[in-house]
Amino acid sequence: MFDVDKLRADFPILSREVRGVPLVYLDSGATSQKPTQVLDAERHFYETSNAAVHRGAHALAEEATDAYEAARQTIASFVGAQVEEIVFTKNATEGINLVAYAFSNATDKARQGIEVDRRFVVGPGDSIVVTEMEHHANLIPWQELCAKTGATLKWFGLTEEGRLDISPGVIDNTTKFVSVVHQSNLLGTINPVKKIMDMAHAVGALGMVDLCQSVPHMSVNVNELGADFASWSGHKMLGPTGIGILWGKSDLLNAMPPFLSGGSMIEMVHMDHSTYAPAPQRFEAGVPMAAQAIGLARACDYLNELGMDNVFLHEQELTAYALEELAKIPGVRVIGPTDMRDRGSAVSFVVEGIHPHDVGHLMDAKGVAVRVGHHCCWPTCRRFDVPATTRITTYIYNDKSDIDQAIAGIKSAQEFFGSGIAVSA
Amino acid sequence: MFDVDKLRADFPILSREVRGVPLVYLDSGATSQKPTQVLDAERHFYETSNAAVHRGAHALAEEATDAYEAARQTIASFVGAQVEEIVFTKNATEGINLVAYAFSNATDKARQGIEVDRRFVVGPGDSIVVTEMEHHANLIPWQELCAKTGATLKWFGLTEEGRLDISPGVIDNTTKFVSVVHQSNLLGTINPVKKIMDMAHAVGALGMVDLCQSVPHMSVNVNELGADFASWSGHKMLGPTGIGILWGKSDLLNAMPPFLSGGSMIEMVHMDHSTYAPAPQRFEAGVPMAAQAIGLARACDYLNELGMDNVFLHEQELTAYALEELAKIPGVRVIGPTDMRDRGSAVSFVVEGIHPHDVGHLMDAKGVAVRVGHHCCWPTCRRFDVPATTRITTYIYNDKSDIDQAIAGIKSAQEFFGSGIAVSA
Amino acid sequence: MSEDLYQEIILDHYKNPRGKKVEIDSLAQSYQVNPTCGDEVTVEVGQNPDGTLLVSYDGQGCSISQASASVMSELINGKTPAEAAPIQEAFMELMKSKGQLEPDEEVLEDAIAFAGVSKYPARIKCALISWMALSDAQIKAQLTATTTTRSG
Amino acid sequence: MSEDLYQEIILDHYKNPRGKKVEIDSLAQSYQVNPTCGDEVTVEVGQNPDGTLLVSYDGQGCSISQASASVMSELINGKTPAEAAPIQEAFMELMKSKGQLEPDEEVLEDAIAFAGVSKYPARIKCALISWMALSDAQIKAQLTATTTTRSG
Ligand SMILES: Cc1ncc(COP(=O)(O)O)c(C=O)c1O
Ligand SMILES: Cc1ncc(COP(=O)(O)O)c(C=O)c1O
Repeated sequence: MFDVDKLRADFPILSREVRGVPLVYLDSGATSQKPTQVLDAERHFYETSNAAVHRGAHALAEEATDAYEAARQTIASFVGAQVEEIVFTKNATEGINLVAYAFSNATDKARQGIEVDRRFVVGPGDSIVVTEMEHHANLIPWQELCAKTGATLKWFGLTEEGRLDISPGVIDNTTKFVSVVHQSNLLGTINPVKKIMDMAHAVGALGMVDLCQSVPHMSVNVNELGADFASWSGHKMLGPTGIGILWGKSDLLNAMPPFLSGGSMIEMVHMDHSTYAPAPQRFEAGVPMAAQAIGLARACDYLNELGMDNVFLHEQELTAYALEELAKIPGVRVIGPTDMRDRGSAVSFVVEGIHPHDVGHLMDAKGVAVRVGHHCCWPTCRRFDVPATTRITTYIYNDKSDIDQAIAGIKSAQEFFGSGIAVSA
Repeated sequence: MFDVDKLRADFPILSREVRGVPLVYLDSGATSQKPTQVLDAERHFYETSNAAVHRGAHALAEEATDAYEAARQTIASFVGAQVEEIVFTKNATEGINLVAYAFSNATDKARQGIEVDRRFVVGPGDSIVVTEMEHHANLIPWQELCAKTGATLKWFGLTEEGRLDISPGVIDNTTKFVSVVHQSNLLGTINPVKKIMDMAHAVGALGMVDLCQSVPHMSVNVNELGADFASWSGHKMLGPTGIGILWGKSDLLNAMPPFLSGGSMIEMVHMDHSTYAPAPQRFEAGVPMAAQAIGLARACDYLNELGMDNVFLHEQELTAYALEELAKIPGVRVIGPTDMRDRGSAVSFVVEGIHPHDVGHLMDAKGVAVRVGHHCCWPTCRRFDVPATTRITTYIYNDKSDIDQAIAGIKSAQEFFGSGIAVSA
Repeated sequence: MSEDLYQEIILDHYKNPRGKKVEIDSLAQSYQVNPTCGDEVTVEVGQNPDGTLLVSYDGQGCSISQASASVMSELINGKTPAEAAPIQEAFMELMKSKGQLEPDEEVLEDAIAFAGVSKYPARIKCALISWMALSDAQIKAQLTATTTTRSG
Repeated sequence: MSEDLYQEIILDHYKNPRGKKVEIDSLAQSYQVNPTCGDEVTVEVGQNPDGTLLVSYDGQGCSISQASASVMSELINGKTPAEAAPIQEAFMELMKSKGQLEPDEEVLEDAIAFAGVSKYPARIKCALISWMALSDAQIKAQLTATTTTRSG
């Protein structure tokens, strides 16, 4: 196991104060903090090798291109992928949209008589399948695809416990694509994605997994997901903002029409037509986020040094502890699984009689940073009939004392709203 | 005027060596170097206020959101825009694609009977107009739009001198959109964009200007362009990689369907339908590149301290000098205007009997970093019947001695290839 | 702890909301939602025979949004559009003040309790949501101060 | 200056290209382009009655790409596919070596001059483009070593 106290020194922000008290950061599910090593790697690139990647032949341009492609290799290895399967995006949201647009673009082109891979053509009578626990990023792009093509959106519902209700009949012969979150950012549930991807493939559909909340927190090998595509963000795994990854099987990536078009994704350009480079270049139009790719690769190295299995164990321990402590507080209801089976470190809850926003505010007043709201899973909140939740999410730099602070914060909120009016002064 | 020697201290990379000789960086048209102030601003954000922007209510999230929105304000002011007209993208390429996709998405939705703004609906019989000097980023998205909708792409050709040939009849009643580069990154030509945008508006079309090579190098007020949209990148104006700007008139941005969809761009989300936030949020799905926005705002401050008029004058001087010196070398042909009228600092040339790639390589061997190739303007190269060019581009940290080095590099290439075989050993 | 945010007045309005779900003869209504947290409010406006405003609201959300709606209904109910306008403006001003403004109790009455909210950017929307719904409903019902002036 | 890149052999082939635009009875051709710089090359392959390869090329580009095509045509012309294969492989190897490999002159002859190119990532494509076109044309014409082996 790793030494939390020691590694906290790599995160200067964790020793600051907020609202006059020491910060307790329990919002890594929204975005993680960044270790000095990652910031140094980005800066080192800017100060020594910065140049436009894939756009020049001079010494700096060569160094920059090498550094960028080496980062791609590091990130590929981190998830067991081939280097040419890794497309850099600005965030997970772009990665998911990129795949959704492959469908609408192929459909548009087919309508104009342009030859496209039929697996990406959808229309009335076809369906796309998601779940009721998707982040908006893995829901709205598919709603939009359906609105544009006349396809139908279907979804797996949820059990009371916060697990997927994998009823037969949702995936059927009309299904062209299935996209499912690996670990829910609201419920913490870890889904049996392999099983669902196999169901998709059984009816000839393609499938995608949203890895935003899994890759940062556990060892993930993309080849074991049974999926065709996957997407996640760098900023939730110690990396910089502004970088994400789309993983896709090479034959599929190369069968897709381009998404963003422009420089660096071309083969030949004439005024009236162009041809495109193979993937991943095909999907990386424009000068890329080179420094961020390099920062993210350094984040992968940092996590590898800790060991992803250790990261997972560490968080499992914290989560079990948090669930235990929450269970002791009367009036607290956890939204999502309350046992540790197939569950990650996102713990959402509501407190009877106090709005989640107020709970979060009073925790914040004690320095405890948690997220409040629908967590970009509005339909999931509706499913559990809550307007919002308060959410604790942990990472490598958290320990039990952070959970204790959170628990104390919740109790103080209960006291405050319970006793009510006496507090102001 | 500013002191080049002094400000070079802000750019540590400029004092490094490449290939065993001091670096002379003349490739800022591809990407600029970054001053310490910009790198510090990014790092300061990460080390003190990093949190997911627009996604939380705790103290850090508030600070991060404030910093991000303050950056938007700084950047808006830099080009005379309203803050709600500024959309953050990952680069200029994304900004142009965003507008192109407004057309294809609106067209798709209209076909499905969804109400959309008719100005964004295109099809057979409609035309989109660009020019023969566009960067691929402002050409291929429009080719793709035409391929998907059946609209026709038209373009203004170029004069021998490298100016736009604004013939009547290119923009006509079929025109729905006109997109033109402000300053060519290959030729250096500064185009009369106001005149062209007025022509577009006269036939009821909307118009866009690619500001990639103008905003970094001269004072630009978006209201004086006569355009509806504009796009540019941060990395060419001292900012970080991974950030760009789309400027658009608010009423148009709000009339456009979303592009990337997901978190933070929504108003209400149900499983089967969603509604969208107003611009700019509508176009900023996912956790944004906050640190990069803050870095770019600091770059604007840096440029403001120098004064954009001074930046322009400085580069005009360097460009005039470079053109003069190039004219003295027999066998050198400048591609683009050879006088200083309406011309910026990109200077492309070919050397008789030596391939541009070899010229660039031999300049690089002397430490002079210039770009070779088609500069993402392949059709422009074809127009001038050159396979590629060698290109000098300058910025605030260059001075005449850098140009002298470039000239010496060209001469050495001529000697090398002229005398030929005696050199190796 | 958070005294600046959770004033006695706010907690009182939160626990004992005034004017919530009152049946009125409404001329227009406005539904508003805070997309970041899911707070929702619907405000209805009508007009008494003497030309003064009738206001009712319904919604769910945090203490700030609920108390603000209650205070809003108490302050605006029975005022003419012309009397309401400066109160509405003053409240908007206060919310934009980042804690820098000393609120005018003459004008804002109980609403001065929200001065502290303006220091918390993420909570300002909570306090404003019902007031924004009110303005929107007034516009739809043509019961704004300017409309009155024009037609009067 | 750049001695490692611009070897005497390279400049000689650049100035006096061998086998360029030779008329041959071609079985297949391949057009390749380097999208970053616009270098283009077309390679045609045919077969002599004795089964050896006939190679011709045309194209435009920098000294490295042109010299490499010339060296390639000189090396491969008149070799059987089986004889050509190890040369082609050795050249690919050399180009991937980042300057770390001592090329085998027995196998590569004039092509050893390109050893230095492998130190310049942006120029490797220039040296490889004609060789890639050759392989592609051979596959199209079914004149690769394995094909020969299989059918023979
Ligand atoms: C004129 C012009 N337009 C568009 C672009 C594309 O910018 P980016 O690659 O940063 O998206 C560039 C630079 O690459 C450019 O010079
Ligand atoms: C499960 C899940 N999917 C998708 C996303 C979207 O990621 P991003 O906003 O970085 O694009 C997030 C986080 O915001 C997430 O937690």
